[in-house]
Amino acid sequence: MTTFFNLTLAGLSSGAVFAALGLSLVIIYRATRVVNFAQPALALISSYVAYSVTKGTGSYWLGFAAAIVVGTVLGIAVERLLVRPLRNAPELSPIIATMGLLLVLQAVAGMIWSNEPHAFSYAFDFRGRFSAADLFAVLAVLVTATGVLLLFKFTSLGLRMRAAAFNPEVARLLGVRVGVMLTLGWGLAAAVGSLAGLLAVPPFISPTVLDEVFVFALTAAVLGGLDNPLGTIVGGLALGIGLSYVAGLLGPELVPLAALAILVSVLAVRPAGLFGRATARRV
Amino acid sequence: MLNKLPPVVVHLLAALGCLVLLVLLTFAADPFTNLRIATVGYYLIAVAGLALLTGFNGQVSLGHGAFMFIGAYTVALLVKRVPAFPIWADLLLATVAGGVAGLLAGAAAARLRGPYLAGATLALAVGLPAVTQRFPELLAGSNGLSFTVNSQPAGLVGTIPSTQWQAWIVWLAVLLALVVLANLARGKLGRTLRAVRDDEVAASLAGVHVGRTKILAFLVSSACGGLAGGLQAFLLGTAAPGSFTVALSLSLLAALVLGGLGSLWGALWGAIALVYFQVWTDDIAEVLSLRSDISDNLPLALYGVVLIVVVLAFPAGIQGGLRKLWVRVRRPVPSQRGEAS
Amino acid sequence: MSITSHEKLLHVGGVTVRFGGLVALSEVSLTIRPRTVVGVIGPNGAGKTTLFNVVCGFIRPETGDLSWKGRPLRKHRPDQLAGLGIARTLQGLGLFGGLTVLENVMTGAGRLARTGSLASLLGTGKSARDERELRDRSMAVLTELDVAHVAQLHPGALPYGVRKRVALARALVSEPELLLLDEPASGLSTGEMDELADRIRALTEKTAVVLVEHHMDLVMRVCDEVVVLDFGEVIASGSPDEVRVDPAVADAYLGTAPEELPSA
Amino acid sequence: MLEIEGLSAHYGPVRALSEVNLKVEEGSITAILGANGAGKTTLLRVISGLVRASGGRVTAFGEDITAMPTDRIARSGVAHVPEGGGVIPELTVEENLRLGALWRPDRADRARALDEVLELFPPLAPRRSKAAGTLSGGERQMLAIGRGLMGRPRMLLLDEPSLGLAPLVAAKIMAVLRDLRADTGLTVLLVEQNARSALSISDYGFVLGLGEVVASDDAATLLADDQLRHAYLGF
Amino acid sequence: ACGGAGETPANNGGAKSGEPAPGVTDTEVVIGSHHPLTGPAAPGYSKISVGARAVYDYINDGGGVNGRKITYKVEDDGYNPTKTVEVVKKLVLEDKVFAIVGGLGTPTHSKVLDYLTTEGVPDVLVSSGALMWNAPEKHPNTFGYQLDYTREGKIQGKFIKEKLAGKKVGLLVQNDDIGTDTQKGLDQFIKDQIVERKTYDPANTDVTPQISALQAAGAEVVVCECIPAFTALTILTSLKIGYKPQLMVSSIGADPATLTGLVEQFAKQGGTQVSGGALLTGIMGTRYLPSVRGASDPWTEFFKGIHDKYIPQEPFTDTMVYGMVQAYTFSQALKAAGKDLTRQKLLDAMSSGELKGPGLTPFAYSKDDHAGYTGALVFQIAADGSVNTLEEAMTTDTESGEVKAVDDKRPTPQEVKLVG
Ligand SMILES: Nc1ncnc2c1ncn2[C@@H]1O[C@H](COP(=O)(O)OP(=O)(O)OP(=O)(O)O)[C@@H](O)[C@H]1O
Ligand SMILES: Nc1ncnc2c1ncn2[C@@H]1O[C@H](COP(=O)(O)OP(=O)(O)OP(=O)(O)O)[C@@H](O)[C@H]1O
Ligand SMILES: [Mg+2]
Ligand SMILES: [Mg+2]
Repeated sequence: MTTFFNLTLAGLSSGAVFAALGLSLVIIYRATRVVNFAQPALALISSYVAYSVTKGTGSYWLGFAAAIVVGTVLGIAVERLLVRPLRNAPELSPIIATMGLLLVLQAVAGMIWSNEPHAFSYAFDFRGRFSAADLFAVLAVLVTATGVLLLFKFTSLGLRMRAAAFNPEVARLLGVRVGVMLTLGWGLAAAVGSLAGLLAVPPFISPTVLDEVFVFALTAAVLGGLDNPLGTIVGGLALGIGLSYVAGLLGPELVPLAALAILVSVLAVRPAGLFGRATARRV
Repeated sequence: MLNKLPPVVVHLLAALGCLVLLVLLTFAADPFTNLRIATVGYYLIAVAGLALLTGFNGQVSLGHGAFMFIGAYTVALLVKRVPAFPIWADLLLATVAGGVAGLLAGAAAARLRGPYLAGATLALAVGLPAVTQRFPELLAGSNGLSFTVNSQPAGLVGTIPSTQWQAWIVWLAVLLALVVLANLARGKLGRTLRAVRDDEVAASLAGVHVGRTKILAFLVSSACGGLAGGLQAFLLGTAAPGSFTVALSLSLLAALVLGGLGSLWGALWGAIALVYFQVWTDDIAEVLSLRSDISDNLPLALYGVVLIVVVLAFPAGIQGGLRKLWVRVRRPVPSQRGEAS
Repeated sequence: MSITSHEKLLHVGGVTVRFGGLVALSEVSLTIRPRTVVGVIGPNGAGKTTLFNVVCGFIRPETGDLSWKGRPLRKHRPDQLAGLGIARTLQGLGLFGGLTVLENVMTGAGRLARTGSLASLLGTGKSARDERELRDRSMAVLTELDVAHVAQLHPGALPYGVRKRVALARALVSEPELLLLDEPASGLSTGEMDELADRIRALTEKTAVVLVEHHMDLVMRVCDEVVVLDFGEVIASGSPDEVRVDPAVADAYLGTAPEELPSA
Repeated sequence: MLEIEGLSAHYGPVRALSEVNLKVEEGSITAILGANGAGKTTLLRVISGLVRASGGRVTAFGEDITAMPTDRIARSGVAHVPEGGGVIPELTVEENLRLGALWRPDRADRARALDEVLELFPPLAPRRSKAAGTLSGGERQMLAIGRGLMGRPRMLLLDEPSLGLAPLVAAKIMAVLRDLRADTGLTVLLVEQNARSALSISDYGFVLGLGEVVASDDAATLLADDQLRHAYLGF
Repeated sequence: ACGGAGETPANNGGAKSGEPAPGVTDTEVVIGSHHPLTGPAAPGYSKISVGARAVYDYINDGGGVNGRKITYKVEDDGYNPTKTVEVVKKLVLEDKVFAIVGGLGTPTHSKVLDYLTTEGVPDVLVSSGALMWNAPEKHPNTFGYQLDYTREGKIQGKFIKEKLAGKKVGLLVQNDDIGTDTQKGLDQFIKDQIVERKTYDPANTDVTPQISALQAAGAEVVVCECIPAFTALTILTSLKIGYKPQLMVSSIGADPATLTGLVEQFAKQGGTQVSGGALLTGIMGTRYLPSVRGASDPWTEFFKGIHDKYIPQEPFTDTMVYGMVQAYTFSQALKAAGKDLTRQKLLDAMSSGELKGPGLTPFAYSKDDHAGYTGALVFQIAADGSVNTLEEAMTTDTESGEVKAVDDKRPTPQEVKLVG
């Protein structure tokens, strides 16, 4: 029983991280219909910045702020320089371009900070089954997700962002500054992604630390329905807890297989994820 | 005149021509270049299979490495456990195993679209190699299997280097598979695949069983993946989970896009690019002799830059660029094919 | 096996369809006899396209049944219709953008192909002959519809009217016994509409047609019988002339402003 | 109001418009007619900036808008209801409508406009919170036109608005346009296949043929010109 | 047409004496290796070749070995066996290396074993503790380097049985041959003391479930056969869940310098106000090489000198020393092979049994034994970050042989000087 309880708590905190990174994927997907493979690399760079700033100043929160700022700027730059020129290209082009960017940024991180791991601190005390750091992660993710949900669902800015993503041409005809919306979307997503990075990276940072988290984050986003921030949160937490059970009760080597099994069985019943709905009628 | 022959004959003749050229090429090349020629071969068939699935049928797979995984382990197990089987039988079974896996994956994926399919296939690429951990006795866990395939006829041992022989075998298998793919691409099935990609509703009204077509695309494409994995195992004598990472699956897709979607030629350019970009970036990094943190990471960075630049500069891939060039050269002579048929 | 032996080609009996709380079709019955043209008209959202979707198997009705040539159609799938001899055009265009016009039409002729997928994979001589035959037949239909000159082009850049004809060609090439046309005249010029009317009439030598249309002059000109839907219910049916003077129809659909009344 | 001088447009090597000159008076309804592929849609797309002119000039409200970005043109009061409606199927009906007026600062008036449009097209009201993708073809067209009206535009560009609409609704739209012109001084540029019904509410008409203006005159004169009708309008 | 085809005869041609060996000229000898320099496996390993290169630079600056400068080519295989095969074939066929030295990793290097055997390429000082490198019959050219996991398990098992008698032992091992081989050794001594066995997957950095299970089983000693990152994760996870077992870490993951770098930042949050490696205090481990934190050792001094001269910007860690010892050992073998260098002579020098150097225990090398280091000492990390020896170096075999004290004398750097 306590094992079960402990596994649930452990799953909750890792699930929060999946959810956060998944959320940033969802925001970009909503904003530009692109699955951003460079997202873990953006989060990585901003986490490294946090590492350096914290090391230099001794303040975790200065590093935290620097990471969010740098992440946002990076996200905006990527949209402007890489994604925008590809807006008329075939649908796979942005995927490949962001993959290329992932490689470049990981390599750059290795060049600057070396491929060897460094210690990276938690925001709060990490001791305890459900520590202050865990609580912070879960709360930060919930608050961010609620904010994003409100933004998309109830504000006109959110509506404009969605319209720009679904059909840029029509959005333009309706007076929406599509370029600004897309940039905003990427900036926001990168900020959330940086937050996710800061939560996911501890205790050690190295260029590939976010790879695994990214796969699970994408799984969580797909699980919840890529169009739905709420779904991603639920998907992330469910995945985190599910995988924690598998790792604890069956063996850690089964985790990737279990993620596959969970995803396939959910998609078999709901092809657009738990919370996704097939909006358009087909005929 | 050539038009009157059944496509299979045309394609077989073309394949034969290619094989002859290749054999000549292998004599001109040193043993290591022959290894690279063979490597291009198995990547080609993997990318060509993906071209069918993603380019023709519009199903994006981020997990094609999983089918190579299956093919490689099939060959590895057969070589180790049933050494009596000739290598062509092993390769055939690897193809079949890949196809069967594709059938299952396709059936599960038939209702998925766009990023949902991408996510599910990515999970496949991550999840499937983990089975080696579950059956360590059979599949040797994370160490994987290593073995040697002695397929070279006794008469040839010593006369030609083994890599040259291997290049022949690989390309023979690849060209045979390409003949099938070319038949398919040119014929009714290719048309059906593209129709389903463009509009599922209209396709079903035209009598196309959409689900079955998508599964078929998966099947053929992953059979190619299985063959590619089998050839890799044959060539390198290894089957280990560490070879079939997400990075492999993604680089297959990258090769496809770089080469150009929607044509088998694109797969060839993509496969060549996949092999040689890495060689070039490694060489450049080596020449520069920098601090280890920088030189270790430089090939990766350069490879990423190449991906970005090519996608930005040639949105339709290398084949698209070549075609544009071709059209420009041919402009003065208008095509007559429309009227002829 | 002559079609005339079946008095009823298609029968729709008491079909009801609901989307959530919305009743899209309620107890709709309809019979299509061979070589007749039946018009289905009604206000926007009356359920006309939904009716087609039920016939095609895209939507399973809550209640009601369907039969084709006296045999019940149960749990049929859209792709089986072509095999039965039913073809349909879509309210949009539904052309395959990545295929040439000729390939678009050839796709529609799938049911006439005799060789299977395996033969196509192996690229046998038989499948090549089959392809040639398909190509010839498709070209013939394109020629008949005056669009043979664009056979090698992709439909994306073609004028709307031409694309409409390509869509029609794709439906006709399989030589269906029943053709379901969903707003074939929308976007056509008056001249093209006349041409369409003649073509539909000519079709009735072999084929029955169900026509969903908002252009009343076309409906009145070509239909043998007209069924009027409103809020998912059949509110009138009969010959064009009967329907035209039906006050319920005028109220719900045609309106009474004299300048807008179509002149036949 | 709207002045077009020597306007040309190309799609790659295909010339869709050549040297088009056209003038639209403020508060008038102008019909643009012509056969399939004549360039009507292209003309509207050039005006709203979706297609860049390869020559010539477009002036609206006394301002040169030839090179202005589409969204700015829209915010200056030009509403374009594109061919086929262009509703966003993933958004709800209400969201689609709200999008039409988002650039206007007056929040209260935006709400008022929403009510007016829902009143104008009764079938939309009960479907407010449904995804636009579930609408029938005609309902989508209503939604598109309604969305165009949401912004209370000064100029309305309508590309085949009656496509897929029941006769009663089509007639009603024509009547609404007439009323709006009378009440608010709205300027309308109306592209229609159905030349007769378009001309019946228009003040002026231009006939395009193969990308050029082949005729232009008062609507009534065009209607009466039998030769022109046969050659270009097909009735 | 390049006439290279004839140069790679199918069987051990390179090892025939008399012919000039590939990669060897009067002034140069080219050697190659494969390491994960990038990718998920790079952390922990990417600095080994940096250390090795510094040693070769030092030797080359001193005139090389027997007048030949050593050219050291390291290929990045990303720990991907397919790439390993490709890069090793490239090294052999294109770069024509004389030998492969210190190829890294069990899953990777095992895939080129047959190939190198067939081609007759010396394959020495393999960087892995697996048992398969010691197969002189099948792979006459291959020599191990590292202490193998079974021997290490035996030494740890014996130590626990004697010094931590009666305590409940939990096991955390990597889920590959590291785990199975270690168990073989441990079980000879403490099978009945072990109350729980858990594995971790290097791809999954969350070890909370495993550590929790060890805690639940009441293990007082945790034997951690983990790579450095996972040793550190074990320490931090135990701290997180309030679990304080005695850790016994194997040599692959017990580098105190690396561990300190990884965990010291968490000491503050750990509640201990002591600086440095407070979290490491009391941890026990085994090692067979001189330690950068150990009591002053002439070899450590020596390597520190090379480090400070050639790679001062890199941290000086046990991992780096690992590569330096490897390079130095190879250079010693090269020297012993003589001026008239052939592949066979190198192999003869390796199996002569004369190779003695920086390591704390002897190599097993002989005509019919190609295993590397044969034993280790047990140490404990003190509060100030230094390490104390708890038990002097012991040596043993992979079977059921005795674990006994090392009686060989270690030569000093001066005694086996290669330069100057
Ligand atoms: N998938 C669906 N989900 C929800 N409502 C639907 C769906 N399909 C159709 N409807 C609703 O059912 C009603 C009937 O739609 P249908 O498309 O059959 O109308 P129609 O008669 O073809 O109209 P039109 O003439 O405008 O094309 C409409 O009100 C539409 O909103
Ligand atoms: N995206 C495009 N690419 C290439 N050619 C195009 C494109 N769009 C339109 N054209 C061509 O430009 C010409 C004018 O087209 P346009 O759509 O403006 O005509 P239209 O008068 O609106 O016709 P319709 O009545 O069919 O809507 C046509 O010849 C058409 O084929
Ligand atoms: Mg309809
Ligand atoms: Mg138009």
